[in-house]
Amino acid sequence: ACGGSSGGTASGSGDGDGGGDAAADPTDTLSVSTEDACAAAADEGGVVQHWATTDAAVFDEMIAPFKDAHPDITVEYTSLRPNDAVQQVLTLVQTGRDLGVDSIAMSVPYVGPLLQRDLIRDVDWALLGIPEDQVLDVGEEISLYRNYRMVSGLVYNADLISEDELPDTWEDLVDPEWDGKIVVDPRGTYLSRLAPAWGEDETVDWYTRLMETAHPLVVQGATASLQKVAVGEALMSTSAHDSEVLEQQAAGAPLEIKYLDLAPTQDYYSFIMSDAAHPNAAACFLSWYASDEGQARQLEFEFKGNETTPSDVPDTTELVNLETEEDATVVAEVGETLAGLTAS
Amino acid sequence: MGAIRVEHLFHAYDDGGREVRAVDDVSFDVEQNAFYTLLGPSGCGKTTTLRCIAGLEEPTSGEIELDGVAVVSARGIVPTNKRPIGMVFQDYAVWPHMTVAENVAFPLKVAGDLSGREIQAKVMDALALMGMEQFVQRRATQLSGGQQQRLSLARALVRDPKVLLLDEPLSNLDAKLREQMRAELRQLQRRIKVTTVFVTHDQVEALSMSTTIAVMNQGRIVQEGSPREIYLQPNSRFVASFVGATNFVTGVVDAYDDDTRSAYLSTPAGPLCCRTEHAPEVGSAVTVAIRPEALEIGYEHPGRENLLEGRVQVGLFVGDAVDYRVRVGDQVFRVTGPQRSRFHRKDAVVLHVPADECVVIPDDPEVPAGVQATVQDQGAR
Amino acid sequence: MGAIRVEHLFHAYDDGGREVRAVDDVSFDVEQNAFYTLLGPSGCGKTTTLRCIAGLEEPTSGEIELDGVAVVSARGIVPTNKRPIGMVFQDYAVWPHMTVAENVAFPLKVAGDLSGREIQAKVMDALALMGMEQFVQRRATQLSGGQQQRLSLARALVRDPKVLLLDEPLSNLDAKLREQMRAELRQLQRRIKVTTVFVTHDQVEALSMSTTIAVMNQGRIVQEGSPREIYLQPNSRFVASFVGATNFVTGVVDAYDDDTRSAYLSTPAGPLCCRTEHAPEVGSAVTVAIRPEALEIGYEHPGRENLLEGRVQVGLFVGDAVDYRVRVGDQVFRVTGPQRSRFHRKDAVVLHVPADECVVIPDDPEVPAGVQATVQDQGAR
Amino acid sequence: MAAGTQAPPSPPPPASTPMPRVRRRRRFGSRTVIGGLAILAVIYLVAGPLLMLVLTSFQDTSLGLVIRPPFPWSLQNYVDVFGDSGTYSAILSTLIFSAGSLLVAFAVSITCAWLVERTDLPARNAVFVLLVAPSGIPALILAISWSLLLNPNNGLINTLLRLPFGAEGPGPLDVYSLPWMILVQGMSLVPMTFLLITASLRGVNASLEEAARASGSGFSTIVRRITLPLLRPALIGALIYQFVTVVTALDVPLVLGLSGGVSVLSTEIYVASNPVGGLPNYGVSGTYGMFLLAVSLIPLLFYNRIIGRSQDYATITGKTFRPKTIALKRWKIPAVLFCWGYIALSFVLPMLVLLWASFQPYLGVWGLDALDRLTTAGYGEALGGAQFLDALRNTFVLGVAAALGGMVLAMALSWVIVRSRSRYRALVDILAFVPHALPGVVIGLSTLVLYLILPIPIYGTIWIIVVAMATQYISLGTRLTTAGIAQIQVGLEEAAETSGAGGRQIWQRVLGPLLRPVFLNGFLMIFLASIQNLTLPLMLGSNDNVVLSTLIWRRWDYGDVTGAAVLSVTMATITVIAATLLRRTTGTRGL
Ligand SMILES: Nc1ncnc2c1ncn2[C@@H]1O[C@H](COP(=O)(O)OP(=O)(O)OP(=O)(O)O)[C@@H](O)[C@H]1O
Ligand SMILES: Nc1ncnc2c1ncn2[C@@H]1O[C@H](COP(=O)(O)OP(=O)(O)OP(=O)(O)O)[C@@H](O)[C@H]1O
Ligand SMILES: [Mg+2]
Ligand SMILES: [Mg+2]
Repeated sequence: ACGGSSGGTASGSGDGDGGGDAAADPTDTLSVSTEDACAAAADEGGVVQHWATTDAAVFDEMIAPFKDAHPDITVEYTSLRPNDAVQQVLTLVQTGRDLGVDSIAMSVPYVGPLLQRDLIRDVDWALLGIPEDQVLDVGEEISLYRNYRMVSGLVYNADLISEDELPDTWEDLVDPEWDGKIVVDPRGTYLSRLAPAWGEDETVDWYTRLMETAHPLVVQGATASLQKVAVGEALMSTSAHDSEVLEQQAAGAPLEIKYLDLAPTQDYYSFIMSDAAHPNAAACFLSWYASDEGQARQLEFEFKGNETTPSDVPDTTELVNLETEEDATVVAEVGETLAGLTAS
Repeated sequence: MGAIRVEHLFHAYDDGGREVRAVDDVSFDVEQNAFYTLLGPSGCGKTTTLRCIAGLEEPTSGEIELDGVAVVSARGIVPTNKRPIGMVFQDYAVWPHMTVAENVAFPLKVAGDLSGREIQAKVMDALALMGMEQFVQRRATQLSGGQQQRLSLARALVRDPKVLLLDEPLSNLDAKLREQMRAELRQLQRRIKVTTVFVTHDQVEALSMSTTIAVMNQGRIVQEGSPREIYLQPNSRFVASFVGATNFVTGVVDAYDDDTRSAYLSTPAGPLCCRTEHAPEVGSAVTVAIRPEALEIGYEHPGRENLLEGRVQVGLFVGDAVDYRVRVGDQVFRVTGPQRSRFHRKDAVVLHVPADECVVIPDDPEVPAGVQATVQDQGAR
Repeated sequence: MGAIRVEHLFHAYDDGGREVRAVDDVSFDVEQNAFYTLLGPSGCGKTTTLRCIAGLEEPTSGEIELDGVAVVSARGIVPTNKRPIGMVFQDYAVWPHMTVAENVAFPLKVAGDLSGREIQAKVMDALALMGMEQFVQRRATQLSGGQQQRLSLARALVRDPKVLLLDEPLSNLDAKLREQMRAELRQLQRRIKVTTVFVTHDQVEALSMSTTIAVMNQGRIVQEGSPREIYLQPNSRFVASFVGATNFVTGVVDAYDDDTRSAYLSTPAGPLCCRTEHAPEVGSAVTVAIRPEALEIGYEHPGRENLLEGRVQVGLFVGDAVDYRVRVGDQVFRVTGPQRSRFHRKDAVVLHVPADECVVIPDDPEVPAGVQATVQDQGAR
Repeated sequence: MAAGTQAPPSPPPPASTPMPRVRRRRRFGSRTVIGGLAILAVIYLVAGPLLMLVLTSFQDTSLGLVIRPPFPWSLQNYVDVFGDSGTYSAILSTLIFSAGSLLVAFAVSITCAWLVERTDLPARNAVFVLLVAPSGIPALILAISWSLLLNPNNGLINTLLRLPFGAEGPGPLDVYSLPWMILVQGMSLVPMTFLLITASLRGVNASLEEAARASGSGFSTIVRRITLPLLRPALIGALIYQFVTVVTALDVPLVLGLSGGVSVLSTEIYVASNPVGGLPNYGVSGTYGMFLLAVSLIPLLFYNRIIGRSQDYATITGKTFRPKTIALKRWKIPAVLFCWGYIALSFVLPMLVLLWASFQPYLGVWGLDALDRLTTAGYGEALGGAQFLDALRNTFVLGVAAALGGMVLAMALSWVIVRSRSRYRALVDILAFVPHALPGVVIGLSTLVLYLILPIPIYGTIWIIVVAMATQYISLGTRLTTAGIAQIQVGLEEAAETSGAGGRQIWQRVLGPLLRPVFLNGFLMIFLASIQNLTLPLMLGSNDNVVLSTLIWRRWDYGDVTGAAVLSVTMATITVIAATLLRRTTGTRGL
């Protein structure tokens, strides 16, 4: 099965008409075991091209064990933001050029345009040793594999406030006591994820009250928001995940995270392109990435874990996952509304 | 065949929609090695004509030939840098970012056919000619006005052009230097045999240097001729008054004597006898031009003819002469008196003019009536 | 007390480390309402002196008083805009971004004490005076050179300054207009009673307009006096040669007659009799200056004294006269002949000069030997 | 009447012959050829992005941008942008914000430019360099420095101000407010504005100012009525350019404005075009670009009428051009205080914060115990790897190549714009301005598409970023060069022509040297702008063309504040060095 599939993809890559005919065959699933994939990788030139957001130097160090184990496979890594990655793939496809990428990691909402054009290849992830709970079915017969899962909570400066003084629920956050002490993101990226649990109206209503009562600082991006907390300009940030806190802690910053009643999660998934020139190499690489060793390295270098139910999240906290199309739509709509409320 | 041929040249500037006709049907030929002068009042289009010859303005219409090559014709226009010219600009146009030597070396450097040593030598020659050797290394912006103009002249001459175009190259020089440069420029022009078009508003320059003079007014050539022709036989009031100061007297012809070729006139200033080739009609009104230097001034005069009696209004000492204004009847005459003469204000004097010096001006069909009136105004001031 | 007092003025430019002494100990007083002229060759420091008076250059040392107020003194310097001056620049300096009317209105607007209507009226008056009415709305850059200069003059006059500073205001006008402006400027100056310092390199301008002339050379005033003094009694070769063309003859004094105040000399050109007040030492060598117009040219002459025999080299027609070069012995004389004279090349002629016209030049202690040499070189060219 | 010889042209003389007009073939001089090539080049560079802009704004981009048929045509973007009341409510605050920042920027820039170029201000070159230096600190970092210094809760300056009074609570200064936004944005506009103006100020002929002085006007009148009007081409060019800059500026409004409840058009658009997850809404950005383009067209046409009368501003003439240094005398000390005060505020303070951050393992609460944490580890880490050296080399190549290409093209284009008598020259100028109004993503995308289609193998290399950057900043270059050429009297070119010089030689020996200050300023501007630009390198990025700006962004995104600070310090250092080197070559007075 492996030989046939790799040949099929190779011939399909030159055509490039919107990723149309070659990849359209829904039965063309990459079903290959880790060993076979790694063995076939050499036939493909021993190269895998992978795109993700991680800093190139960090990534390089992180995958050192894989390189040791597979000296015949070179990982060509490119650091690209998901949106740039998607648009570059689309442009490459539309101009009929080689993709130059075999696998990409990004969060679900970005995947849509790629799915729409059949650019993602179905993979039998189980064969690559990936647990079922890390596989997400999207669209018909296409599944993605989860790279890591991050959990949102309330990040605070442990030098300035103790965990007990902090609110326990999101509702408690709406309090004049926290006037000017909370950080929110202008795009509504983080808080809109409460919507699958609360529903659209309630989320918007809550956010409106938060804005009026607590006059939060509006800061874009996790790093900047944590920075505000670290220097003490704000007490707590709503726009960060556990992994980012770990990052800061590694540098020595006195930041901690407290999970409230709801903890939205943010998942990153990896997939192999339909027109990938080196599907087997990619499969071999992703298989390593999902292995215990790969996951440990990821946690060490990127501070990102992949537990479906992270162990440090208390039982009182309910995880809010984003797994259905409806949920995604709700989150997007609420996000737009929240953003509008912030920027006016 | 002339070295420069200009035919039916027109040039109009656009002055915010309104058309300013700076050159209005100008045609002339310049002989090989001639020194051709465009003389005229400020704003008459001299510079514009010159710029058309240089190719800096594209004429509205007309044809120009330089050294046998049609540079402006129906077939096309030869760009300035391909024309064999050297030019001195009215506003110098020295390059502020170069030294004096670099300015002069420029035309040679762009030609590119001389070695550095040769260029150096030619530059020094050209500068020496202009008495500018001591400024070689000075920046062009550190020169006085006259020095800049001399620099500009050196730059135009350095590449031995076929046609030299000069736009008032002497106007900023001091009188002494100007006179000297006048002679030198003319000698130089003869020596290096370069056909020259010279623009000036200075009649002395024009008269003393030119082979041919074209007097321009309002974009047209109103008279063309040798210096003597222009000065002694002006064809119009305009030319007479522009080329040297002139007194105009209008009178009525009483009689004409064919033998002596003399016309007898009655004028407000008294009877006048004028020598003239073209017999004027008896009874017609004519204008007579009398140069200030043709009038002899004295308390009395032995002769009986052509005597004008008047009173001195003012005398201005101008060095080699005294410039008197003498009122005769209603008219004020300019009279050039001897250097040491000392007639005073209100002195009663007698002016005498030889009949030969009374120039009867023919009716000038080319100059419109308006202009003549204007000139008259000027004279009357 | 004069309206302008300049005392021990020095000004040096820095020419890349080397010091250029543009003004070198200049002192003078200008009477109220006088017309004071600085006359000198290009680069002699006229403009620099004027700029010091205007306050545009800070003198290296010296004192300046304007209208009774010390504007440059040990106590401080009054800035230009606080000095009661009007100035015309050699390079016009008309503002290219304004129209003609705006340029002239500027000084009035800045003063701010007139209404718009009054300004309008004054601007039109000033422009009319310069014959520039028809250009009111034109942009300053669309004017010809001469027109720009007239504009600049109008701008300087419009605010009725106490002191008018003119830097060659007529040099770009055509001869006709220049002559007219010369008279008008002088009349105007008398009428509005404005003390004027006038810079020029044109001797005719200087002689005809000034109450006092200061002849400058190499940053110094070498002679100061009335126009007649300057022209008729030059105190040095330099002045004689700069203020009008001059022939110099060096000779040895044979005798001096106290009664007739005549010196008898032997010169290379022949014996000469000169009238002079200061008896020269018998046996000493002296220089005699003879103006070209003092020499009478003819094939023969009835007199017996002061006759020079020579041959015509060249004759240049200059309109009101013919400018001859006549070789007498080793020396070439410039002679102004009558307009209609037609002596030809190689003609043998006799020159006569009245004893009164032979000016014996005193030794000039002020001008260093070097300068004299230079002037001599120039003359010899 | 005095000037009678110059009788008025009307009524025309009776004998007047009707003036024939002929059209002739002009033989092209090489200057025209150079101009023609420049026009072709700018069309080549700009046509793609322009097409892309139209394409983007009129299609549904929710599934990415479609660049080949069938196109998902849609007017939805226009409905979204112009149908949103938020757009209109933001316009007013945008206008106030822009006008305020421009006022600050121009007041400071003109004053300093004048002091540096025209007076005997001590240490002029240092002032020049340090005024330009803040542009070396990434805008994001700069805005964050300001919030660190001035935030009302625990901003360092606020804390210090509160100290003597023992006051509690927020304030007294609130950086999250419109006045401070204006001030900070204004300061961030200063370096480019200053560079846009200085070169022209150098070319003002002193005798024009002297004439005004002799006409009785004092200093301020001369500046107001003579100097500034003469600089009109440069000032208006800079104003139009910086207006678009400030309207599209995002960093300051985002970092300072939203917290203070001040929202401007750019934040509005940013939020609208960056939905929660998913692709950015390119369509909205494109539509916004169309709007900006339309808005800037009117002042551009006006500007071209001014340039059309370029001889009105020609102050570098071939006649007694005297560049002259004005002695400040008793104003020297106030001038020095002003310049250095401003430098302290705009550069030294934020730079100190940056340095502080670069020597801390993480940026924590201000305090003495932070001193114990001082470490140089950040430097070793951020500057150690091969990646840094690659990025440094790429940054250098990018800056120099984009600046060189951009400026050469800009000079040739400006020559056409200023000197040509063609009616279409306004079109050329607009074409050259277009890239500035385009959103970076549009230029990035179109460049990407173009070099994926054309057989020019620069995709994935640093050169594709160079091309995109040159496209983006051609407008910046032409603002400067157009004003610069307008200052040069055409007679200086004509004199070269009559000396036998062809187009190449005129450029090489006359225009080039006269434009040297302009060229160097422009070079510096494009160099600095390109090494700062983040959008294009991120979009066109690959493994092989990492530059410093992307490296900083990645460090920051990765949460490594120290690393980002270290790299920012590097960037600022490069800026200072580049500015110093270029200033050296123009520093001497005169042309
Ligand atoms: N760019 C221009 N736009 C409009 N009119 C112009 C322009 N240049 C010149 N003129 C006008 O054209 C006419 C002729 O100008 P030109 O420069 O040829 O005069 P000129 O004879 O050289 O005068 P001058 O002796 O004062 O230099 C003048 O009336 C002048 O005002
Ligand atoms: N900025 C300067 N730097 C150095 N030398 C200068 C500068 N300006 C003028 N000079 C020199 O100073 C001397 C006097 O110049 P100034 O302009 O006063 O002469 P001028 O008498 O007005 O001459 P002109 O009649 O040619 O205008 C000249 O030798 C000139 O070269
Ligand atoms: Mg002219
Ligand atoms: Mg001068």
